[in-house]
Amino acid sequence: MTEPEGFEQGAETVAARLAAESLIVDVDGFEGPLDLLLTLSRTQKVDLRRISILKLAEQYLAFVSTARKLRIELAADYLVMAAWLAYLKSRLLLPPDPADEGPSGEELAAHLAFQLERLQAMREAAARLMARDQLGRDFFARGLPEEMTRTRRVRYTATLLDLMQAYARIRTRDEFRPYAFDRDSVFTMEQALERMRGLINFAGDWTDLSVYLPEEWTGDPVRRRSATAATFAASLELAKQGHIELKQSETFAPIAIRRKKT
Amino acid sequence: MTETETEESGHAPSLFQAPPMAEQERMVEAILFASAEPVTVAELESRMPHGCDPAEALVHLRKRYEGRGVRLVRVGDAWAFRTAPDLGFLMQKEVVETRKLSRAAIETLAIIAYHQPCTRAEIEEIRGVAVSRGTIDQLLEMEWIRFGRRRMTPGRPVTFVVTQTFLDHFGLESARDLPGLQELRAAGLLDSRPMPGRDLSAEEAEDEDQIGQSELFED
Amino acid sequence: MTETETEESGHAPSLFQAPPMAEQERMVEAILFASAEPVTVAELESRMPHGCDPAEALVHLRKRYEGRGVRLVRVGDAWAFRTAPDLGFLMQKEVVETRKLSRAAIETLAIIAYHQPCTRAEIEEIRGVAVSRGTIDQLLEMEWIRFGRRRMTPGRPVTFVVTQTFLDHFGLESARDLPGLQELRAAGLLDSRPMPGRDLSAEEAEDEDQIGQSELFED
Repeated sequence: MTEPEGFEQGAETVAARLAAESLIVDVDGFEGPLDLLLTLSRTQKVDLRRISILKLAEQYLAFVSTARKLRIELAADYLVMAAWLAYLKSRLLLPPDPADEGPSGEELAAHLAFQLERLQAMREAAARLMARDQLGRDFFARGLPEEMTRTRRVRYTATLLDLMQAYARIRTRDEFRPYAFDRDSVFTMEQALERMRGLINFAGDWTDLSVYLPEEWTGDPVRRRSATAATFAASLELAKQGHIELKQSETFAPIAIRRKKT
Repeated sequence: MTETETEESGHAPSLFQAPPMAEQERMVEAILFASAEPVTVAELESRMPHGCDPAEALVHLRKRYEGRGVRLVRVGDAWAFRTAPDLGFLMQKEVVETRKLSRAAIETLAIIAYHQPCTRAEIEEIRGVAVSRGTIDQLLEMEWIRFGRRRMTPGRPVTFVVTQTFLDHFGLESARDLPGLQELRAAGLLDSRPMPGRDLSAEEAEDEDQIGQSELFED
Repeated sequence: MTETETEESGHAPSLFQAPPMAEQERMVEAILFASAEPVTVAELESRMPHGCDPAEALVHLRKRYEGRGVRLVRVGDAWAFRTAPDLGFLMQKEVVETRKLSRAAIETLAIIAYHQPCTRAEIEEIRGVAVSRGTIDQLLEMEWIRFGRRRMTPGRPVTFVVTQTFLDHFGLESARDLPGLQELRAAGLLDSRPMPGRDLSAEEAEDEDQIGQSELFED
């Protein structure tokens, strides 16, 4: 960081400008407005406890205005701090208003000084912490730790209920036979749908649904039932998709379909 | 310049005095402690300041650890700290883990309990699948089953019976106290619905021939 | 018989005499040598024979290793052997490359250590800038910080505290031994001092809402 000494408005010497710009360009290096304030405060070269907050506020405001002149975008929190410092500056300069209830300018300034001192203190504490001897760098743990042999003893258990259920399962397993379709006699909706998609183009006028049953499925009643159900379900699906129209004159009457005219 | 170099590489005392032996001992101690593997004397020497004598430091160090909880031991041509052999028991931790018996094991156990004495072939017949050697071994090891008398049939197969340990574990006085199928059903342990008109006792005989869809039931 | 039982359950010496202190010292030495991680007194006790007093053995042991190449150090409520820091130069081979921490992470860590238990809002108040999720995550992942209790203020924000791993890494017996802690406290720099005219606790609640606990606890 170059010394931002003489960094004041109007002081347009080359050195000052360079200093200002280097500070600005480094704005990414600052961890927020408080960090920037802390950096600026160093130019006062006094103990943080005797720092002039008023002067610091002016330095900060000058920094912000220079940044603006250079068309450098500052993050919102830097601008919020600028606004707050401008307010603080006015409170510090104007005689206190006895009617005002809020904290005095001095109180606010004292708090800012405290914040800066605290941040500085934490910085130093962090540095002292990191300067300590560290494990794996300055001192070391046992490099060859001896394996704790964890003798894992597995104890198996079962309850009487487990035992009886197991036995019951074996002796009655046929009753537990999962219900499975006899695939030979099942005509699926997918099959029906596929079949009908090919046929509906020829269904210009009302045609009985039963006509669409595949021939080899019309003999055996079980197979016929399955094929009818699947074909009906498929026709509902096609109607829903807007490909066909369905009609039934009365309950249990034959169902007829035709291609929907487009 | 050339002279100094010759001197340093030779055995003559170097410019830098070697640390006192007590310090060398500390160094060896720290290196051996932190190293992930046993360290040779040559390596100790290369890591310690010039002029050190790790071999001698090792002698002192070894003596220092005599009778302690850890000892300095030689591993091949390298050195390492090791737990004193008499304290090895401290390096063990017994973890008891409770696990549910596998389905195969519990079924096998159930069959033995209900049908004892029972041969392996009989177990397999009832379960409908082969019984692995491991399953039987496990139950034997748990002392829940033991060998019974040999069956007086061709091949004289061994039989299995349940043990007192088994009865104790399940809180039974004898294996005859195990509830029968009817009772299991009455107790709601069987949620199967018997087929209408089918006699439970006749079930067994019928089952096999009639349905014959054994492939559905393989475990 | 009854007498013996009374004795056992009381504080009177048990049937099994605890080993002599020299022997207990050896045991503690062996256990701690064998472990790379600090071992708590409670764990030592659980691994040693009944009636042992590892705390006392540790006192003797620590004295024994004073000035040696390895030292017995306390880490929170646990103990470990660590090489003497002055011999670190010998251990170049063992150096573990740690991930370089960002300035933000180092400061956040220090703030948590010195102010713990410490909320995220407090860290932000001190640094004057938002704490990124990644920073906290990194410290959590390194196991240098962990979640502490929730603060009993509106919004019940979570707090962060440093861990035993942190203490071990920086060779601290406890968080009270942080460098300069007393001075900082005496100077009032560890006080929570709200901005005049502003209520910090209200702000915290607000803040917590904004961040949303979901962000902290997502995983």
